[in-house]
Amino acid sequence: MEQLDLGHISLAIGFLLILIGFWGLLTQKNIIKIIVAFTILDTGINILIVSLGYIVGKTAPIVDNSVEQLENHNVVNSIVDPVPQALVLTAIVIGFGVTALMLAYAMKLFNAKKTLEINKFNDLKW
Amino acid sequence: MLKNTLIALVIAVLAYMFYNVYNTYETRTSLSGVAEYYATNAAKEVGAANIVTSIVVTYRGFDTLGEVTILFLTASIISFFLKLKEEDENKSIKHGITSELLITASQVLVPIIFLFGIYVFINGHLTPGGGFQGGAIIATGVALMIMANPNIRINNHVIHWVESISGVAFVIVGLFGIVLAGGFLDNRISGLGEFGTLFSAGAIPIIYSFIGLKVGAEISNILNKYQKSQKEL
Amino acid sequence: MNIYVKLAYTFLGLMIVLNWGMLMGATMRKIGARVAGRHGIPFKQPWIDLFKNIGVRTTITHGIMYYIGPVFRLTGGVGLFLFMPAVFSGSPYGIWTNFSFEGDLILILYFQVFGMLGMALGAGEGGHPYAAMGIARGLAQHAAVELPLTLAFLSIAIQYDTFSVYKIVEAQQGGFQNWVLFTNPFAAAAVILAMLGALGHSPFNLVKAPNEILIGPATEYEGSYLGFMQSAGAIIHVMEAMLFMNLVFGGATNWFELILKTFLIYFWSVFVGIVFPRFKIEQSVTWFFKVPLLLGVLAILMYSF
Amino acid sequence: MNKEIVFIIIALILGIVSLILALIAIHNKKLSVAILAAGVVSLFASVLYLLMAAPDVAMTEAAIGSGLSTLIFFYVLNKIKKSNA
Amino acid sequence: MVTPIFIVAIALGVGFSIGVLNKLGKNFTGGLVLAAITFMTFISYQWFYAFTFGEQTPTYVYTAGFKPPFSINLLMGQYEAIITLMINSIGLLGGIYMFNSLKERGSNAQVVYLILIMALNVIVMTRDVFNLFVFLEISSIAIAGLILLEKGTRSMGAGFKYVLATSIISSILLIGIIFSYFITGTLNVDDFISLSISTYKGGAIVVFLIMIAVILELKPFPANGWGLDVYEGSDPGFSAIISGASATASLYVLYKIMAFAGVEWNYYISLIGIVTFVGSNLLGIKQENTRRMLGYSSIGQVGLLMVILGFKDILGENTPYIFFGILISHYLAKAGLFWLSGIVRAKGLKEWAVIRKKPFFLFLMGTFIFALIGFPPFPSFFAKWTLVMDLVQSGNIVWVAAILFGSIMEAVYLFRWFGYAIKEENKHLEDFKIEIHKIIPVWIVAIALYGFGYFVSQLTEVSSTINFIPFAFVILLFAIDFLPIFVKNTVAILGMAFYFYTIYPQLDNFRLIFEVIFIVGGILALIAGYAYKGKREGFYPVAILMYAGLTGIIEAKTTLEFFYGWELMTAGSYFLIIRGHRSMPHGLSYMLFSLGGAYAILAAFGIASVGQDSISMSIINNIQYIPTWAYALLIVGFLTKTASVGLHIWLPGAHGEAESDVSPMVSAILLKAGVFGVALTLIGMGAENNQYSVLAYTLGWIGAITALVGNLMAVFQEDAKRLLAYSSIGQLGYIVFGLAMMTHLGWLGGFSYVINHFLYKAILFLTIGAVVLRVGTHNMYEMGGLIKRMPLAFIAVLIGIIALSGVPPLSGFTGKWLFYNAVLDKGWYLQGAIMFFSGGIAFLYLWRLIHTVFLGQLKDNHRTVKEISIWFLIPIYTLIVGILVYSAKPQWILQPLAEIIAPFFPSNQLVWNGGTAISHYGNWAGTMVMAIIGIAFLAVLGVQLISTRKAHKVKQFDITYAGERPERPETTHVAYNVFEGLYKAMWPATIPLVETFWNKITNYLHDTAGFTRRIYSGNGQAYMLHIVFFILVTYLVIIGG
Repeated sequence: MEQLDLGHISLAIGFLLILIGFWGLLTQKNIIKIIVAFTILDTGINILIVSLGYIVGKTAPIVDNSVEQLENHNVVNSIVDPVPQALVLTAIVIGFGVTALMLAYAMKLFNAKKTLEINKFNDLKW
Repeated sequence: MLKNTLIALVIAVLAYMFYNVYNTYETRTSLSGVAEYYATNAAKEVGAANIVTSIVVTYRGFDTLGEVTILFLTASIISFFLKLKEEDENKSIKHGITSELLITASQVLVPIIFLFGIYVFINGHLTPGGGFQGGAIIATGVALMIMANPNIRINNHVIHWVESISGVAFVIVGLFGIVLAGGFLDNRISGLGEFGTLFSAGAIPIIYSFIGLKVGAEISNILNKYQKSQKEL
Repeated sequence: MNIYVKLAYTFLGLMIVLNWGMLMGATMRKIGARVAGRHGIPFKQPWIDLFKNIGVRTTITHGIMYYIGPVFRLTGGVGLFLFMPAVFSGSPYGIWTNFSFEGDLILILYFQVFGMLGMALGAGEGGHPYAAMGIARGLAQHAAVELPLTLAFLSIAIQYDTFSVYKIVEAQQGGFQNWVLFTNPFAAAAVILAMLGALGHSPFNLVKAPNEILIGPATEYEGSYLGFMQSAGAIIHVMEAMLFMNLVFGGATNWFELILKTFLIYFWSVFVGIVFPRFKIEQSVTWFFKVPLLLGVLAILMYSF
Repeated sequence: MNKEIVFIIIALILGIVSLILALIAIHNKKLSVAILAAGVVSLFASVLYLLMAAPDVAMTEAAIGSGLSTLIFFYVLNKIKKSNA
Repeated sequence: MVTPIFIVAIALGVGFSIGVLNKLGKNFTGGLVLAAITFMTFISYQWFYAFTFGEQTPTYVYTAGFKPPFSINLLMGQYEAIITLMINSIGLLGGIYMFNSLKERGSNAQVVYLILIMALNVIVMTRDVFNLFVFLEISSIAIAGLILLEKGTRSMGAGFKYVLATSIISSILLIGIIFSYFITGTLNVDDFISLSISTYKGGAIVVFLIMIAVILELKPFPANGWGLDVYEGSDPGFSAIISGASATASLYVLYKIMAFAGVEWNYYISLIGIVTFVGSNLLGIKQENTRRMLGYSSIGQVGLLMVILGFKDILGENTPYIFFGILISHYLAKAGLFWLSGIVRAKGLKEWAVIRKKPFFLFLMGTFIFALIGFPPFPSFFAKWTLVMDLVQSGNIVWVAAILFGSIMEAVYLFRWFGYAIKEENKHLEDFKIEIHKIIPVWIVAIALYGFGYFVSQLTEVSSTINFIPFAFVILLFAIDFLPIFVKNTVAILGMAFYFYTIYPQLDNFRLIFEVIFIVGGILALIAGYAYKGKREGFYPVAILMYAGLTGIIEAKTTLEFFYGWELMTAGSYFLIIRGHRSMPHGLSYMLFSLGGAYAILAAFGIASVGQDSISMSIINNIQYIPTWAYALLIVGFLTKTASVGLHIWLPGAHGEAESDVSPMVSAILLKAGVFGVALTLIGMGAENNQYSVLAYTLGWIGAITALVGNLMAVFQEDAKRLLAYSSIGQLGYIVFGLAMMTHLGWLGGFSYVINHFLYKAILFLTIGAVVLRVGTHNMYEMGGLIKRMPLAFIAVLIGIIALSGVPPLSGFTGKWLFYNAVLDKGWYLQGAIMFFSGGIAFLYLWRLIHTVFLGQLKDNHRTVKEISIWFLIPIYTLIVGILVYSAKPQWILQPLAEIIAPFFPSNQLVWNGGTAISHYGNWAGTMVMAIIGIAFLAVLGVQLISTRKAHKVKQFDITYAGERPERPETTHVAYNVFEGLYKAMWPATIPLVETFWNKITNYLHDTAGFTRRIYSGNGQAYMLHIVFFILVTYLVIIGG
């Protein structure tokens, strides 16, 4: 039971979501489904990032207005790691950008061939 | 089916690899490395109560600039990718009118949502949330507007102006950092102010506001483009 | 020796060879005819032909190459004689060694071609299609014959460690047991077989093909050109035989020996020719690439290890 | 009950449900269900972030990951359906 | 100094403001974008300048005013300066090139382009891994957007595949980055280095994730189908940016990551690199689509650069020199080619024939292709040379072999393409229009390539010794190419003569012989050029290029100079050969064999330099490391040029189809370069007392068989020039055989053949070439009787064939006589017999040549042809004088030759007694023999003149067989298939075993490529699977199960 803490659990969830995402990316023929799989993959990674910053029993990295906390360096001992949180913010936005772009592609590809089957778009090969 | 078996095998090996990665994880009990430094000094140096914000806007402000750029890029690409021909825009198909309720609700809600969004990014250095969250909230408001009335013509100019000016301002504030403080995107171009108040943490509220506006505008722009593409045949 | 005396002896030797060549040619034709149950030509026939040809009044020319073709041919024959030691007398500068001290076996081998080349080109300008055909066949057969011959000659040269024909003859003196025929039997055998081709009698006489297409490359020539060709042919026949004699059969120490040996060598080819019918060119090429070539290679291998 | 243990239980439930939802998202034939399921996975993730003391992230994920992304998905789906019709 | 942060600030400032400024019009925004990139270029340029010419030290730029690792910092060091300068300048040129296509897509596209360039800059400079991730994403998204500049489904499909692939890659990268933070508590690259991250628990796997993602960005084979589609599908202007700027930035990221990845990664990076290089070049040979082919080439080049990075510890301080040498060439050349492909708008390779009549386009294309392959004077040449040297010296010969193999594969498809452009039929193709803003960038990169070539050569001590004067002369001739032929020919001849005058005192006798053949022979061949009319565009630069190379190998004091000259010569002769009609396939095979040979030589030079401090040419005299292999490689390399059996199949076509005055250049002159090399090698092997007798023995057999095969094949040719070409093969076999004997007599024979072959083969090729010019056919059976119309030509050929066949008294006999003495001396009897037999066969084709061309019946359509041009007769008769002098006084030439050879081969020399040469085996009095034969000939002629004094000339058909006037070629003078009988007997010997062998190899390679490339199924999902597969396989190999 040593590993049954929040960090490990969410890390495992993250990895499993990533695997499901990969599975979806590699097996689904429908482009929209592939994009869905990608968002799941992305969510998995984000969970991964956050859980790596998690420390059991610590609070969010926001300093109380109380000055003593500042003075006594208690902050160090009372908050979770803020860095992964900062990173994951960026990652989420990037993921959104990529998803939006993929969806734009999906729409245009559908317009071009009236299908969403990814293996129909193999004009370029070999 | 053979192919799926193969893929299952691949995923299994991938899982094995990730398992090895997973095994490097050990439960953390304390902060280390740069996090420790941030926890100790961020509040003092940057003056923001929300350490995440101080990292996002100042310490790793350059990343944030990149992030804004990504949204900007996506919006730009989508806008030339999904571009409608001029004539289409004029004789676009009318969507059916959505229910009265939604329209009324949106009329009430949208200003509140906008205000909330602005609140979120202005207080980014104090409370959870900030430019991105605020921007996203504003965009949600825009989305609601569009949903309520699909025929609404979001004024492109406004979006573009907001987007451009906030973006340029972001860069310029960043450049001020070089001149007035320690480097590009340094927030200490003005006094840090009193810790924990709205007007504190140097330029963070300003920068985060610009970020919020820009993100809001960019996402709205993306949504708008998608919305317009609905009219396309 | 005074150069003029040398020239005189050389000229005399050349005349002997010319006449012996004509006589030998007539003899062989006679023998061939008798075997076939015909009466054959009189022995004087070659001389009659020669004088008649030279005496012909009208001569024509197709052009410069046609004109000097016979000259090349005859020069080739004469040159061969000049570079060949005829009668061994114990000194490379002897009376009948001609100018053989200026060159060696390699010179003779390559100079053989000189006459052929002239004849080929001369006949070629004549424009007769069969001339070209004959030359093509002749060259093809020549190339095939050369291979075993060269191997054998090389073997002999290795054996005596020299290319000098004179020295080879010198080394074979002192009894027939010293002849290459016995000291280097493989080389000798290769030569004996391959020289059938070199002498160009049946079965290897498609080049001349007397009955079917007149007389091969010489078709276009008449008059004194033909006379020249004829003389050259006579000389060259003797010279070929003489080459084999020098290299394989111990050379000659006097003219009688020379005449006897060249006759026998020549007769060998006529003898074979009487027995066998004519080969097609591909047949003769293939034939030379079989037994004679094998013998030649054996002759070389003997000295290679 | 300890706060940690509550968190763990919630996280486990969230995790299992979101894994199931993720599989649904991948394997369901209906695109709209798939998109919604993915959106819910994202929403659950933001709850998870809250548990892990990351309110900033939770907000962002909720707004962008589950909100706006899903919205765009539906725009596209809608468009595709219209063209098909 | 402007801080590099302004690169970002300017780009984003301009970018963000365009949303407002786009009201001012797309031209304005486009101009603004270009101005921004110009400013960015200026920033990196001033840093570059400060680093290169000043004392600038690497400078960190801190953002946010905090020290790293707490904030993100950028580093501007020397490499960063160079690479950002490269990125920005190509970005600027690309921006100009794509001005219209960007404009068409609107201000948004312009902004995306600007931001892409900016992002690439940051990728290079940043020292923070997460920041790296963000900007890599920016560049990926921007690329995914700009792929759409090209309209149509294809580009959309490619873009989508690209997005999918990069999103997988960046996921892996992100996982790696976040775990790296977790285990070290920092994100800064410098901290990773100082903490040596790979020693942490789980460090190896974390590094693996980051590393593999960066490697995947470089499109390693075979997980690179998406990259290929992008190259094919996007706007060519943009492909240039991906291939150049983007790949360069990624490579630099790899370099950065390698700093903390641990040395064990170096090996794997090299391994992946070499697999990519060889794999993609192999697949490239199957490509028919230009852009896709260029994509394969780009990926291959990046693979090569990965190999170099992997070897950076072994290459040591040479690494930057090698890396940037190859990078710059690839970078500029590939950009140039992609841009050209955008201008020409030809998809299939064959459609490139549309530029056939456009010399400037051909010049540009040639420049780029030669730069890619690594020909001098381009930077890649020096880099590749150094690379091979260093790799061999560190014992990595297998790597060298793989690199060279990949290079040859690359040459296969690039030169095939070039051949199509030069030679393919282009009547049905539509012309294209040239936009000025598109062609200018192409010219700039081309000129930059030459400039960098010179610059790079001046960087190291050894390469700065290279003599650029001949090359400058080439450039001069190119510059005056618009002038009439007369002027150019005169300039060329005078230039060569002057050069010879200045150079000859510096040469020893051994080299002087070859220099005379090369330069004086070259001048003689050039004189024939006066016979041509018009401008003969492009002829003179390439001819002089070949001569520049030839004199280069003669003058070479170092192996680098030698190889430099060798490659110039190859390039020049390739162009000369490919000028001929129908010579495209032969030009290609010539180029490939030459390159193969050149690479063998290169590898051998590398081996030779092991354990020796210098690279002076003398090192091949004392090879210490695996000397037998080194000499074997050298010999094989040189034998490709002498067209020895097995390596000869390029020659007949190349020489046979070349122009009339080019054939003697490439036959009589060029082949001697190979002989020169073989001679140098054999001297190096230690002359008489050599320990490599196996090599020499093998070489002897090769020479003998070559002589036989060459001569035999010549017999069965119907084409006069091919006949001569095969004859050249045979004659070169004689020379090789002579040299291989490694005795005084053998070498004397070989060298006398060198001179002889030069004389008579020049005569024959010039004459036959001139005849061909008059009668307009190569086929001998279509000629005949030409002695009537061209007696002077006939005499020339007659003398030529007598000399060639070795019939006394002309000079050919000298060589034969020496050979047989040498054979006896050496004891190589069987080989000697084969040589003799080949000589006998030579008569066959020589007779055929002279008979079927000049004798027999004159054809009706030739009744009015004129004697060959005076400009051909002048050099021909000059050479004939040479032959006659040589024949009459062989000692004049043989004695000096013997003096040259004596130091190497002192024993068993010839003794000269006046004009008589005396060997141990026999003697030969050249002068006397000539006199005797001459007198006999004159005497007989005198008799004939008397007896036939009344001879009258008759008409052509006044022959014995006049009744049948033959009409068909088979009957007229029996010229067609003359040696039918011989063929029936000897056909097994004419089976083209060698050709079949090479064809099989070619087919095998093609089949492999054709089969392998099917993995690129075009399905984006399959590409993702490849990527995952690649990751896993690499994982299992490197980290283990």
